[in-house]
Amino acid sequence: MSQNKYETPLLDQLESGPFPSFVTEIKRAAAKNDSANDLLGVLERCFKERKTHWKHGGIVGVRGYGGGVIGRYSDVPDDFPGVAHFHTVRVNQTSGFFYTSKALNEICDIWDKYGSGLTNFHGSTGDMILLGTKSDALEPLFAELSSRGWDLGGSGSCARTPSCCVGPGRCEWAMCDTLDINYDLTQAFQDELHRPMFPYKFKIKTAGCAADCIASVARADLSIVGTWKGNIQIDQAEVKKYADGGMDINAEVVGMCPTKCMSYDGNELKVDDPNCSRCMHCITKMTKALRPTGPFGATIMVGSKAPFVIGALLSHVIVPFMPLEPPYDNLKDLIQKMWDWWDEHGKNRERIGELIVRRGMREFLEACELDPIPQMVFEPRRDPFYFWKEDELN
Amino acid sequence: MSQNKYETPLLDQLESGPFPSFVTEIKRAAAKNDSANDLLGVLERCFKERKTHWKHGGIVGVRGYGGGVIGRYSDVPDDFPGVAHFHTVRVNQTSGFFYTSKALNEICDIWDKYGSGLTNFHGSTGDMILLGTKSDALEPLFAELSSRGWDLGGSGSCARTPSCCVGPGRCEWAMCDTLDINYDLTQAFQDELHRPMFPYKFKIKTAGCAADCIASVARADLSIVGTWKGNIQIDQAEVKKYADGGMDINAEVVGMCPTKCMSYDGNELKVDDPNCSRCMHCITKMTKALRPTGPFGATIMVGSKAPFVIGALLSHVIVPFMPLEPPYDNLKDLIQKMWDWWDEHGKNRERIGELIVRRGMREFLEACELDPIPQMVFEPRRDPFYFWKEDELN
Amino acid sequence: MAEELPQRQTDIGPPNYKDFLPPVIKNNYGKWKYHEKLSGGSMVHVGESGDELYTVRVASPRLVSTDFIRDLTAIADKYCDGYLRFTTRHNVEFLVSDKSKVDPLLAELKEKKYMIGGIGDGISNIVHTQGWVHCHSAATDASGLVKVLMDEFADYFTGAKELPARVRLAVACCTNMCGAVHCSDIAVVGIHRKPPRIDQDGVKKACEVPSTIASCPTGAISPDPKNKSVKIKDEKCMYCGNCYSVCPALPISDPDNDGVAIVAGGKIGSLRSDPKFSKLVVPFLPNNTPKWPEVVSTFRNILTAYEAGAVKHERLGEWIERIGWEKFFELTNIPFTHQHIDDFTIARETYRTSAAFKW
Amino acid sequence: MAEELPQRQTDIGPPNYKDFLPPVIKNNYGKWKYHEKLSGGSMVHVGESGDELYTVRVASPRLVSTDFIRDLTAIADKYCDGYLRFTTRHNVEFLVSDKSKVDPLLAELKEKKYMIGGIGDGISNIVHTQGWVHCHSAATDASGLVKVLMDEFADYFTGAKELPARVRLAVACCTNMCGAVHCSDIAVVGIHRKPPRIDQDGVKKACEVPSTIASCPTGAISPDPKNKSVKIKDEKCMYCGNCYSVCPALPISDPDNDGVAIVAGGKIGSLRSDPKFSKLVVPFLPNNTPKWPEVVSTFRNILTAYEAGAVKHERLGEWIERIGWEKFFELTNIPFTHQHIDDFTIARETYRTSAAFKW
Ligand code: SRM
Ligand code: SRM
Ligand code: SRM
Ligand code: SRM
Ligand code: SF4
Ligand code: SF4
Ligand code: SF4
Ligand code: SF4
Ligand code: SF4
Ligand code: SF4
Ligand code: SF4
Ligand code: SF4
Repeated sequence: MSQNKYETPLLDQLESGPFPSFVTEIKRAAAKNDSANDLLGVLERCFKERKTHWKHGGIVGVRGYGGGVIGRYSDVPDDFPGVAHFHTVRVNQTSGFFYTSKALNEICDIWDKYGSGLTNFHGSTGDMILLGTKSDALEPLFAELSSRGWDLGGSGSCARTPSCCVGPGRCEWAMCDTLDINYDLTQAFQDELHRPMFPYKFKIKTAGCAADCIASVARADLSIVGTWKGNIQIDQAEVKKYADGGMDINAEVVGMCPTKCMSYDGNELKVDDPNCSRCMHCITKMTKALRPTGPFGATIMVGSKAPFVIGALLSHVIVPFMPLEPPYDNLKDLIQKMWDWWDEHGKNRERIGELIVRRGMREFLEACELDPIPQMVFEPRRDPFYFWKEDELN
Repeated sequence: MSQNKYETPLLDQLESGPFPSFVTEIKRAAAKNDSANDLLGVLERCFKERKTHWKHGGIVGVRGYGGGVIGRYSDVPDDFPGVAHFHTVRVNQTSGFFYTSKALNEICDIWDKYGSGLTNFHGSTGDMILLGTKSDALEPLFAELSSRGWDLGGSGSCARTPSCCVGPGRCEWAMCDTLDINYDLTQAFQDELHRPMFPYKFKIKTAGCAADCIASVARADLSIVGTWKGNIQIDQAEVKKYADGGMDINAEVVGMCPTKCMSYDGNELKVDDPNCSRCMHCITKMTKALRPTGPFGATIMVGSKAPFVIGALLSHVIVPFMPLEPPYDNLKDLIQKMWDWWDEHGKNRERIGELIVRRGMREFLEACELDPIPQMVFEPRRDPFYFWKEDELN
Repeated sequence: MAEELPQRQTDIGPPNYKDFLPPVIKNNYGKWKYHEKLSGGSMVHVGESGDELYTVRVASPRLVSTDFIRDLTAIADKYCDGYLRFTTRHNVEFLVSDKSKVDPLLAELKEKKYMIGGIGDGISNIVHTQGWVHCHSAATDASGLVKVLMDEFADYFTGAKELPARVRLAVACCTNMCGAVHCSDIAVVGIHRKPPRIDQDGVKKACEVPSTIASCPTGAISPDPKNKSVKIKDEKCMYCGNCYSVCPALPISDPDNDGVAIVAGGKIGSLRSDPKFSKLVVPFLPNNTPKWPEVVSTFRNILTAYEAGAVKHERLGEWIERIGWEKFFELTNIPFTHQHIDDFTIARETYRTSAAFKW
Repeated sequence: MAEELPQRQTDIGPPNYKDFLPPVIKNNYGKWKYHEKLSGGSMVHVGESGDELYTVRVASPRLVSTDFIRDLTAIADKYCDGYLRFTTRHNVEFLVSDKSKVDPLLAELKEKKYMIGGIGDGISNIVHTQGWVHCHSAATDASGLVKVLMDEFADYFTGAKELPARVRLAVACCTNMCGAVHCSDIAVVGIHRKPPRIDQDGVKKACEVPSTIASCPTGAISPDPKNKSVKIKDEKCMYCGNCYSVCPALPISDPDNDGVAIVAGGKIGSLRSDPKFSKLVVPFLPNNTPKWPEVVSTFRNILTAYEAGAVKHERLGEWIERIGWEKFFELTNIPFTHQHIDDFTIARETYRTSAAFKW
């Protein structure tokens, strides 16, 4: 067991203050692990020189899988041999990030044995990230993890571990079963998750409502967002309580309704449902008084991603309302159709959203056998530069 | 003098109804003129066959000018010899389209002599359009017109006749002298108007205020739009009269203010001037009560055009406020700078707005010696993909 | 034409507008205080001096004979000391300085069947283009469309009926859009729907191959050296007709497939909301000459929905944005098709990147 | 590692979440009625059954040791029957079924100096990335930035101070943006500002030229056959570092020119207004390690202006759009430069095509 062997005057400055310190965490791991110790050393150097000391290397992984491990190498291995190899292992989190102490402790034990003892709970895609191990530890680590019920996440050109908001587990607004959809899809797409077969990565995120607590609209190639088709049920007695409690209903709710479909005369709150866009604002502000009513389902959106290469994209609507009941075959069929199209036409490192921008919605919708409807767009096109197909002409 | 020599059963159906009939007008001309008569014949055929019978031909014009005449030829000259050639002549209108009977009658006389007797008052760029003459009539027609003080407009790759709204001639909201600016620029740019020297066309339109009655923001490479820097002066007595007259001031004015910077308590109307965006709504709705105050000048915008090739563009702000007094040297300097840049970098048939989109605002602004300010954009860029120049780096 | 000609002059520009302003305008130039609408076709502007200028507006088909102009000048001489002007939408304005002449002028105009109106919240004249009267590019006629539309909506011009706000119409006979179609409340634009046909012989004889290739904005044209002609990649052609302008042996007109598209929701002024582009509403209607009944009824349909739904001062595009395009298609019963979804340069900005929408 | 290993399994996926749900959740699954915030770090969800689930939330630096996890599980065992979860922003949530255990839990957490909070209108944990801890692309560190920002804004986390609405922060260490920078209220992103340097020898030895060329999104790299290396067109390079990922002989890091950009005004949910991208606010700030004082003060500056100007429930981006970006720059005194004006794929949509703006 090693002691901290580096002077870290810069990092040490990040140990005080109310927010828990990652430096302290690295030190805790370093007290037991050489790699963690060298991480401290190299990180201090990064802070001093104001540059990274990592480099990309060959692809590493576990047998039979094409993803799940990010290979990483130090560019100063002689100075910090403990991090000469320092790969991360992505492990599928549970739906909604629910754990028991027992399960977590088990993972900690395994990781202390095979890795640096450092982790990310969680990575920003959603995986548990086991941060820093060597190539030859990968197979035994995987054997231990998988034998206890854990599997690896994705990396490279494969599907990534789907993730979701807490949904029906602890939220009154969940309009689809985020936890179950997420689990079901993760299980259904094991092959796509583990063996690169796509032009690029593919992320799926499920939110129970338009508040989108999992950021699906911004960060998922496929965003599933719970919604409803019925009216907003109003409990006027509860409305009164909000008013009595000091809420300025006209300013905070009615006045902020984007469609101006609400009214409140100091007495009765009314919603003109056909003009409600289901944005969720009023419901979240008056949760005891307002309630969406069924049918429940989800809006299916595609294409969001980070800015490379053509600028960031948000997901956009392709199915305004899809009922979602196990085994979710309607959803899986749709996913399969879009994957087939993407596989056929996508260039290397081209996300599905970029492909849609490049080849147009028409081709995408036809491949998915979806009919165009106005809910797919904010507004129709501006110019008349569309193409006609032979069978549409005289 | 010819009689109408064609049967025109389709066109005849367009002679009844309250709106004055262009068919009747062609017939009036046809009664005196063979070309007009043949126009009637060919137009009936177009209506029958549902297709045009014109074609492009060589470039025609008057000596020393490169623009001002649109050459046009029939594709069925044998059937309609009177329109075998049928060129149009574009003549500079006056600022604000003001005329005297005397001047118009003179033009009519000349045109009856040399052309079809048909005209457009006016073309959609603004010129008087003398519609339909033969190549050999062009020189004498031009001699007659120019000797009486009229000159040709532009066509091809040259500046086009600038045009403007009625402005101070008959509008209480004119914040720059549209008529004078328009006249002055037209005179100043005679050479550019008559001799193609640009990559493509260049249009200038001047509106006295943001109501933009000349459609400058949509249809001019350079849009000059009057504005003010002072406050909105409020005459509360007149406000009261509007209220007494039945105007719902909160609904019609205050509630429609885009910046929500107005308030009205049934008594006093208030404007929070620093938050007013000078959109003109309130002023136009309560013209007797509200008045912009100086300094007066104009917002300079560039780049609008029709959809070819990259989609339609609207003009965008490049100088939020420019004082405009004769001889308008500040404005002319700016125009010269943008022309120089466009000349240097523009591809054939590339409008200045398209060039800005292609090469970026930075280069354009630097060429025009303008500093960036937030009024130039609705919002800053989304991504950090900007280029740095050597002298901005360490 | 052998008679003696006056000495030609060049680069003189137009006459000075000052020579054409009536005295009341010269005296109150830039010093107008307010205006009042008096009827659908008349208004008064009052100067700070108290002077009054009456304006009477009548419609013009824009494509007019010299006799039409002479009729106007005769009237102007009688009531306006010879002063008149045209508007930016091609209407005619009689500028009356003497209040007592307004009613007699109106009476004479009425008697002579001029269409008086165009002022205030309604439908003014239609900005338009050459069409089959003069342009080789035209996929439809402009004057004909204007005539049937203005007849249909005459009441909104004369002031017999009002609308929540101005509704600006436009017609362009091809996608060059010489009319202000791209920013109009409702507009028609002529479109072709098939690539040009290649007349091999004609190309060989009449066309310069390199400039024909260069004319194509999408790069759909390539050389066909064997035939000394050109080839066109149909799937790249956006039917613009540019190549036909340069090479008459590439005719693009096709009566059964040419027609018009209808766009709506544009505006130009910056009042209340920013200037807006028009958006596609109906991708194709046929050229059913001479009266384009499908076009007229589509305009009517849109206008009826707008009139019923908009609040006062709300432009058509503002109303649509308030209710949402999905409601617009529902209210007008216009089918939404693949053509409505943008696939051009800013397509991604039009996709609905929000989980909020109406049913 | 020579000891006997258990039998590996593949494609089993994660454990079933149902095995990790506390009984109160199982019993009220999908049948929650409402929730109430109890303090900056605690809330209760009430089921239609009347059952209550208490949640107590604490901050985590996300980069944690196994010991940190063990500390959490020990607490969970004590108060929550071993049930806990993490949030989508990496906070820790103790799921308490027994109301009487809430206060003792809070007391113990306080005593152990956990940072309790993150619930309601304030600043929750910062979504972030690897930085110098693990990534070869990093132009800045992520954990360090998170630490100094969260220390600075601790009061908004704990609930000692509230904001008009949630303010979501993010940090990404390069323009790949593995953090949710592109749609955050305020965010930092690491940027390089110089093209990669070419280590000719290194390229020859260590890199595959074709895949290096292919890695460049802007096509700035071309072969240099003479040197068996590559050439880079500097004016085409957008400093993304993709080529360095593929070829370590093209280092792009440059301490004096690497740094961060600050963006603001993004949001993700569809409430009130559509999801929004963040927009560039400050194009460059240096990596002044270990505390990035310029970054912290810029965040503070933006937050102060927002707090003073926004109305209740108005997100930062909604506030900016209401007052206008010109006012935002005025209120924050942040200089507006060429870098702020878009010149990328949708530049034209950002230009102000309206004559209406504020001074
Ligand atoms: C005469 C004319 C200017 C000219 O130089 O010829 C003119 C004249 C006036 N306009 Fe205009 N506008 C004229 C074309 C326009 C245009 C251009 C166009 O239509 O192509 C626009 C921009 C339209 C757009 O935004 O799409 C235009 C947008 C306005 C507006 C803003 C309307 C709005 O609320 O969006 C006002 C203000 C108002 O209506 O209260 C206005 C108001 C006025 C006033 C009341 C200004 C005044 O105090 O004198 C003038 C009489 C209005 C009337 O006709 O009811 N004028 N006006 C043009 C008449 C054209 C016609 O024959 O109908
Ligand atoms: C006469 C006129 C239409 C009318 O009936 O009023 C007209 C007629 C033609 N326009 Fe136009 N344009 C006319 C105003 C416009 C406008 C409106 C404006 O100026 O406010 C536009 C849209 C604004 C703009 O400039 O973008 C316009 C956009 C075009 C374009 C597309 C330009 C572009 O950059 O996208 C073309 C195509 C071209 O330049 O080759 C074009 C080309 C043409 C040509 C010259 C077609 C050709 O290649 O021969 C048309 C000749 C028609 C003929 O047979 O006489 N015309 N053209 C207008 C000029 C009259 C005048 O001088 O007053
Ligand atoms: C626990 C968590 C879900 C999870 O599965 O982990 C969650 C839980 C709740 N969110 Fe959320 N949100 C969570 C991340 C998000 C995110 C994603 C993110 O931040 O990256 C968003 C989208 C943010 C955005 O739009 O940029 C999000 C947007 C909302 C909103 C909409 C806020 C708005 O007005 O724009 C609400 C409604 C509200 O605040 O009234 C909401 C409301 C709620 C409620 C009140 C729902 C409920 O009834 O239980 C939950 C407790 C809120 C609280 O923390 O105050 N939650 N929430 C996430 C907590 C993260 C954290 O540790 O802070
Ligand atoms: C670990 C993680 C950041 C973290 O600290 O949490 C991460 C780390 C990396 N990301 Fe990421 N990305 C991570 C979530 C994201 C997200 C957020 C999300 O998924 O919600 C994004 C933005 C959303 C998106 O997918 O567009 C993201 C967008 C990227 C990109 C840009 C992709 C694009 O299409 O634009 C790259 C570049 C690439 O793929 O080559 C990238 C590449 C990388 C690589 C693999 C860099 C590389 O080329 O080796 C990073 C490895 C870092 C390391 O040293 O371990 N990472 N990456 C996240 C994955 C953890 C997990 O599995 O839970
Ligand atoms: S996205 Fe909706 S359902 Fe899911 S946790 Fe957030 S508020 Fe609840
Ligand atoms: S959900 Fe949104 S749009 Fe519907 S009533 Fe509530 S605030 Fe208005
Ligand atoms: S643009 Fe303004 S100044 Fe010019 S006529 Fe219209 S309202 Fe008057
Ligand atoms: S000009 Fe426009 S922004 Fe200014 S107060 Fe009037 S309505 Fe409001
Ligand atoms: S719109 Fe097209 S067809 Fe009509 S005049 Fe202009 S160029 Fe010719
Ligand atoms: S019609 Fe236009 S797009 Fe088609 S080939 Fe001709 S020039 Fe090209
Ligand atoms: S944002 Fe860039 S530097 Fe940071 S983890 Fe992702 S790829 Fe690596
Ligand atoms: S840094 Fe990016 S843009 Fe620059 S050369 Fe490398 S891959 Fe190309």
